[in-house]
Amino acid sequence: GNKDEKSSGGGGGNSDEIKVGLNLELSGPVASYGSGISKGAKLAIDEINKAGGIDGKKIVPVEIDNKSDAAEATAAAIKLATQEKAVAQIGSATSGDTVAAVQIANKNKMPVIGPSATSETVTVNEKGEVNEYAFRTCFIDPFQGQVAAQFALDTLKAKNVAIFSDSASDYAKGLAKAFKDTIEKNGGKVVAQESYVAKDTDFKSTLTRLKSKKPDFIYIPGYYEEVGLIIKQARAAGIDVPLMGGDGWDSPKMVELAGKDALNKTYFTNHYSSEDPDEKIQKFVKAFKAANSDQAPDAFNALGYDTVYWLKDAIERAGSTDGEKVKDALASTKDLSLVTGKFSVDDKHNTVKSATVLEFKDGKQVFNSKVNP
Amino acid sequence: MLKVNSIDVFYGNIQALKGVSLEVNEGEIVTLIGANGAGKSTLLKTLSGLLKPKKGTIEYLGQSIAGKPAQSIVKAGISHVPEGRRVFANMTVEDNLDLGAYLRSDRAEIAKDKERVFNIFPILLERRKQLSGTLSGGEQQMLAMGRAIMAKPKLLLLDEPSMGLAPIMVKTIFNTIEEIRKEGTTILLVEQNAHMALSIADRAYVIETGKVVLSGTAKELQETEQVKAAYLGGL
Amino acid sequence: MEWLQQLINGISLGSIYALIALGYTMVYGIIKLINFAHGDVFMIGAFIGFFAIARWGLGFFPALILAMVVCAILGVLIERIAYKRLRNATRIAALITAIGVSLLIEYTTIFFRGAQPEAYPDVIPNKSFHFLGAQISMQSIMILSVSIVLMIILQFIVHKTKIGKAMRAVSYDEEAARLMGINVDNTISITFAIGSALAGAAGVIFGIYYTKIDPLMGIIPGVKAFVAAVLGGIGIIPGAVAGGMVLGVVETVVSALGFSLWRDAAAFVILILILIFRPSGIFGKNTREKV
Amino acid sequence: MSNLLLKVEDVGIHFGGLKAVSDLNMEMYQGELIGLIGPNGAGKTTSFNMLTGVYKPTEGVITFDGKKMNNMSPHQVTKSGVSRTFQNIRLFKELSVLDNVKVANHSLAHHSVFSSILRLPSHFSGEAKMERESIEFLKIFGLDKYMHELAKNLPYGMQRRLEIARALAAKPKLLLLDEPAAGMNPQETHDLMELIALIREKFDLTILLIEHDMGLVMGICERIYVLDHGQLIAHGSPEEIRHNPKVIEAYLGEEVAE
Amino acid sequence: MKKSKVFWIYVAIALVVYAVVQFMISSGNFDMYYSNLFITIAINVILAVSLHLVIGITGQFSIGHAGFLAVGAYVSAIFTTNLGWPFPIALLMGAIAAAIAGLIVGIPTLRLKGDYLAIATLGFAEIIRIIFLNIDYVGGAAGMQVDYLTTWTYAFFVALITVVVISNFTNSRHGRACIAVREDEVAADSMGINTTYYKVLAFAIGSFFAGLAGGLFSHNFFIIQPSQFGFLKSFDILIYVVLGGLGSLSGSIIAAILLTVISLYLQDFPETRMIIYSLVLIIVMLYRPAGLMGTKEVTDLFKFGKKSKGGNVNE
Ligand SMILES: Nc1ncnc2c1ncn2[C@@H]1O[C@H](COP(=O)(O)OP(=O)(O)OP(=O)(O)O)[C@@H](O)[C@H]1O
Ligand SMILES: Nc1ncnc2c1ncn2[C@@H]1O[C@H](COP(=O)(O)OP(=O)(O)OP(=O)(O)O)[C@@H](O)[C@H]1O
Ligand SMILES: [Mg+2]
Ligand SMILES: [Mg+2]
Repeated sequence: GNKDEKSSGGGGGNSDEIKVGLNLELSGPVASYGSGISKGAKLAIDEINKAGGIDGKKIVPVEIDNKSDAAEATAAAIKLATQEKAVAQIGSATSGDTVAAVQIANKNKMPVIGPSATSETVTVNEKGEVNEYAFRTCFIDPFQGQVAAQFALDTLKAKNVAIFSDSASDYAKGLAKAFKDTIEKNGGKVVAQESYVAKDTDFKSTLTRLKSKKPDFIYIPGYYEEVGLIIKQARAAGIDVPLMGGDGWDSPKMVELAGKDALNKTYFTNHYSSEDPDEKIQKFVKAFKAANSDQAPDAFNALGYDTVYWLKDAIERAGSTDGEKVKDALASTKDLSLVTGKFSVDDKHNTVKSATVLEFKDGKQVFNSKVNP
Repeated sequence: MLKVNSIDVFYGNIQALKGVSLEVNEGEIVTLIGANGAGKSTLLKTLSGLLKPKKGTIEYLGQSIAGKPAQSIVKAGISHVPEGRRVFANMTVEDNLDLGAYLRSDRAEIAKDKERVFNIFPILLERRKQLSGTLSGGEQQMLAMGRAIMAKPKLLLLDEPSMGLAPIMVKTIFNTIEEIRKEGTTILLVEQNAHMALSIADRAYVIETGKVVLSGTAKELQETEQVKAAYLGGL
Repeated sequence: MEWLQQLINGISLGSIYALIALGYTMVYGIIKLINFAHGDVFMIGAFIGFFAIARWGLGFFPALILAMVVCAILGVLIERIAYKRLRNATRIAALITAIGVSLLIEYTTIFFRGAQPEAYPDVIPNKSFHFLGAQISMQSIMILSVSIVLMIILQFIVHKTKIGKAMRAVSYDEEAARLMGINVDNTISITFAIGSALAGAAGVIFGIYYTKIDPLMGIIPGVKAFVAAVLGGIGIIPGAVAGGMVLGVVETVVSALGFSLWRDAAAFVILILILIFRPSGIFGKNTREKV
Repeated sequence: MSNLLLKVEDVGIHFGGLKAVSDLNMEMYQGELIGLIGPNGAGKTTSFNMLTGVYKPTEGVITFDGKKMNNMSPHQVTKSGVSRTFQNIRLFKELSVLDNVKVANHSLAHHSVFSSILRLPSHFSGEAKMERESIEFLKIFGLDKYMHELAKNLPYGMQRRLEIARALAAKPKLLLLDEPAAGMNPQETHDLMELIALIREKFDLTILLIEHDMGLVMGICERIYVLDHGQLIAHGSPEEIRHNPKVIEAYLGEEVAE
Repeated sequence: MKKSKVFWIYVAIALVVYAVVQFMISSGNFDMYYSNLFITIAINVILAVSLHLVIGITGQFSIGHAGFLAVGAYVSAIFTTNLGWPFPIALLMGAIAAAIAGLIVGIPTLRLKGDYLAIATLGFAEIIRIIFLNIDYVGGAAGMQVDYLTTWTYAFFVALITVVVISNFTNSRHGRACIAVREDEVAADSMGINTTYYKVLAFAIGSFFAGLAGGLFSHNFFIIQPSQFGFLKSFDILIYVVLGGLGSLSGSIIAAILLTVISLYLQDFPETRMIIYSLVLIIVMLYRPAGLMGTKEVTDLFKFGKKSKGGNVNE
């Protein structure tokens, strides 16, 4: 034990445990994302603790439900920083709820890692300054959009593309924007751009409208909960062009929602593939299934899991649970290889990692190609 | 037929009836008179099962009915025409009458009774498809009584059937009450219009602030000074 | 052609709203309670149907019946435990309790199975055929017919049967109803049973039609169905179907014009406009209070 | 005769298909006490509702004190000097007896929302005046001892009285009473008659009264209008009305008339 | 006269509470966690009291209060964050905007009754939310980052002003007119009260203060998003008012404080917090259907003899 460590901001009262805050959406409209992260993170924490913890100290998760509400997320971050004295906060799932915690993090020197907060505004404020204590595990929105656009133009030879994105999510909006810019820069044409709102279930009218514009490719950034239904309804409405999306598509539920047949000729960019034979990935998939009544992990589970391991890596490299040192370690991460890929952190605290393009074939995710940033 | 033995009835903490006893014999018209808030309606509500007495007994045809639910009391043959008519305004006249016969299943008999009601109140036949809420006050009162007759009661409880009615209607209503009695129904009548009530009743009770203060034949009471002053004055 | 297709889209969306709104309006018509938990009973129905089909291998109809029965029981339990005591309390107290019950059902479900969605298996093959260049799926025809048939049955029950008359009597004057020999508690329970069974059926049909179900799925359709019921004139059975259709078509038209982000706003704008010109909804009788 | 206060010309209203009142013509002069009778559903209360702006007549003209009232809302009518009671008592049940009267006194006070929020002197003087005047009214009706009681807790007869007191607190020129004696026994009815006479003197009122109690109507009204099926079937002094065959047939019945 | 004295005693007690909390904060005894708790309580009290005026006093069943909260939150945030105006003025602008929104919503809808009014107000609140969702200037769905300017002092004094204004309004002829509208609209109209005017006025005042609460809210949480102002937020506010006791000002204050604290405490039980919360709600309503306080005020509890109720004060 490092008894000399006068934890300024971290460490907790008990020196042989490490308190990690989980500020997540466990109830409210995006509860399924928050609970997805929670499951992945807790699996990782269990594994680490079973393997002896970090430098012999056990990780103690302190989980707070922010009800999918930014105000509650702020309050939760305050509680983690001031009452619980957590070493770091994991969460939240959405960029908005993560942003809500960022200023608290800076003030209290408590690193915040948003596992799935893809918006650029999480780590960089309006004035363009880096939020020192803010990080994310996922890659940022523009990257995925670019990859998808290149794939559409080069591999699928698409010319007239359409975009159908989730307007209630800045994640989807970010992807859509990057996609559109890249398409237009490279001579493609966006013939239609439409939006839906998360939690919708009926997309037929907009799909009918999209169909009448005769695109030869449709980009659908969003989360699988809606995208699954969109794909199903699109195919039923007679839209048979290739469809593509981002990591929000990754879930075993996708196949159940959309149906095997509808998914043929659909592609998405992802952090990793759960079908990837890679040993690390398969080990994770197996462990996750064992812990969650045989459910296969989705992207949220994987990101939650990785976030904990990343934090562990940073604490170990920092050799301390001091907030400032952990932050520096996080910021200097280089070529760390985890389930969702190998990544480094750049000077804007963006996580630079490769993206994988996957294709659905008869309900199976099949590796198509890998794109480096 | 009906024997009420010193019942106490409360609304929350407020005691509305204090040891009230009375009797109604088969074939009689018994009237209950008393000022506003004396507890007349409360008594009728207790008899028909809308309220439960805290103390005392109610015996009807030899059986105790105190505290039984309203539907079993209706089934036993007591029908209550509540104060203020309370017809189902958004339903037709005929639906209202059908509801009166809710617990019965003898279709043929029901049809006959409906005929009878239409005989007593021809206006209802004319209006059978009209929503009862659009009837005039007097017509609603007739409907309320008709509805009660449809239950084929042995004992009919009437709560201020003449309230708010035109003089000519009041007459019609009282004539009808006598008619109903002739056809074999016993009647317990609550009235403000003591003059009219006493003129058709056999016996009467005077109730004041929850207690029976006087009783006797209608004739006797009509002669009593106390009644004259308080309930027959004016005219 | 595109517009015909859009109209068909609107009607099939509207039938779903109508289906949920029927149960809403039924309960409201009798006890004047905005039963906010209705959307959650709908959700439970969807899950029962899911488990019946996907886990226990039942067919569509047995699953539907099972969901309806379970929901009917749930509805009666909710009424007996949470609403009965409040029958004579203010309407708003009952509304708050209904909100409480709604939250309780949602989060108890999440507690036991998590918040993640579930995908309905395909039990009814979704063939579709073409009509004047537009595409009509068998499922949407089924939903439309179910809504209309149920509407007719309900209308018949409420207006022509004895129990229906009892329901209306209770709704108008509970005490007078008791004087007719009507068992008020049972009548209200039956109302809840029917309304909740309808919600259960709607849940299963929704699941089959849209595939995805989750513990919070009842919130939005619940509110929309409430809007539909009010649009049509709350408490009026054909009004629920009409309101559902209007809502479905309006939403579809707005999306078809490319304003999908304003879709919900447009639905509420229509609601408010209709209420301003017809303060009791499309079929509601504009009864002025008789003074 | 003194000056014409109320003039009702060819007024009518229908609800959907139902013609509740048609071709109603009435005149009332300052200081009169007039009865309006007729069978149930004849349209008496409906006429009151038109006179007070609760219903808008579908035809005809109502002129009060030289002003046309057809399109006024109830509060405007009240401000121009007509006030009423209701057939089925409509007190503010959860308000105290005193506050019920103060509400009617509302439009006679002038302190603004701002003065009340900021508690300016005008608020205090305004409220004090309202309180004084309201208590005054309660005293006349013998209700001052119930001042702080909730209206719903008053006995029925007192509630009827309070309704009249409340109507008076708006300082009307014309007072409309809808079945004030309903549900009262002869003794109470008698007291009520005296009360009506008293307030009429004291406030220089003109009164229009609906009542089914013929003792009361015949006893105090100077003239009587009779409605049947929405139409005026007779008009005249109590004596004339008592012997009018149409009225006897439609309303009184044989005995009362004899 | 006595009653107004009692009222000022309560104001004095409130000031003492303010001073103590302020001392604890500035001396560092209360960290951010506590100051945030107290600010949140103050905001919720403002919301509860402002809705109390609409529902409890005027009897207008509005379930869209979050819409006005949103207007105040966004407008004030635009003034501070985008235009750089001083916070107090921005707060006022937000409140005025919300009051105007209240007028726009109130004038057409307040002639509706009961449940129809309820759904119309809910609809308007949703429309307001969707408008913000579609305006890119305020960040759309992603939300708008807002400067952290709300302090305990601001929150407390705005809450105090709200309570004083609404209590003064209620205990005057204007408040009485509103209560008369609640009790019987037809009778109130016939007694010379311009019922439309008072309904709209109460609605506008309620919206004004909801707008103030919105300004404090947005500047307390770094970011505002349209999703924070959905109908569930409106229900939260409604619950304060009903749970406290319809028509009871102090009841709505007590309920707002209680539920804020309970809600915060329940954060420690993420899996069961909503279950517990909903059970609390149901049980309180079942056993106290008229709310915790009924129509009584705290001031009534310290009184001897009978006094009038329904928000009435005799100065
Ligand atoms: N629901 C109730 N809650 C509380 N008290 C009540 C209730 N109903 C009646 N009371 C009280 O009980 C007493 C008796 O009332 P009841 O209605 O029986 O009188 P009544 O003789 O029928 O008078 P009326 O001639 O006015 O009809 C009255 O003091 C009344 O105020
Ligand atoms: N708001 C309304 N909607 C429909 N019909 C109405 C309305 N108000 C009154 N009526 C109808 O108008 C007619 C006259 O009713 P009104 O209440 O004026 O009668 P009334 O003469 O006062 O009778 P009563 O002596 O019974 O009080 C009745 O047939 C009544 O049903
Ligand atoms: Mg009575
Ligand atoms: Mg009348």
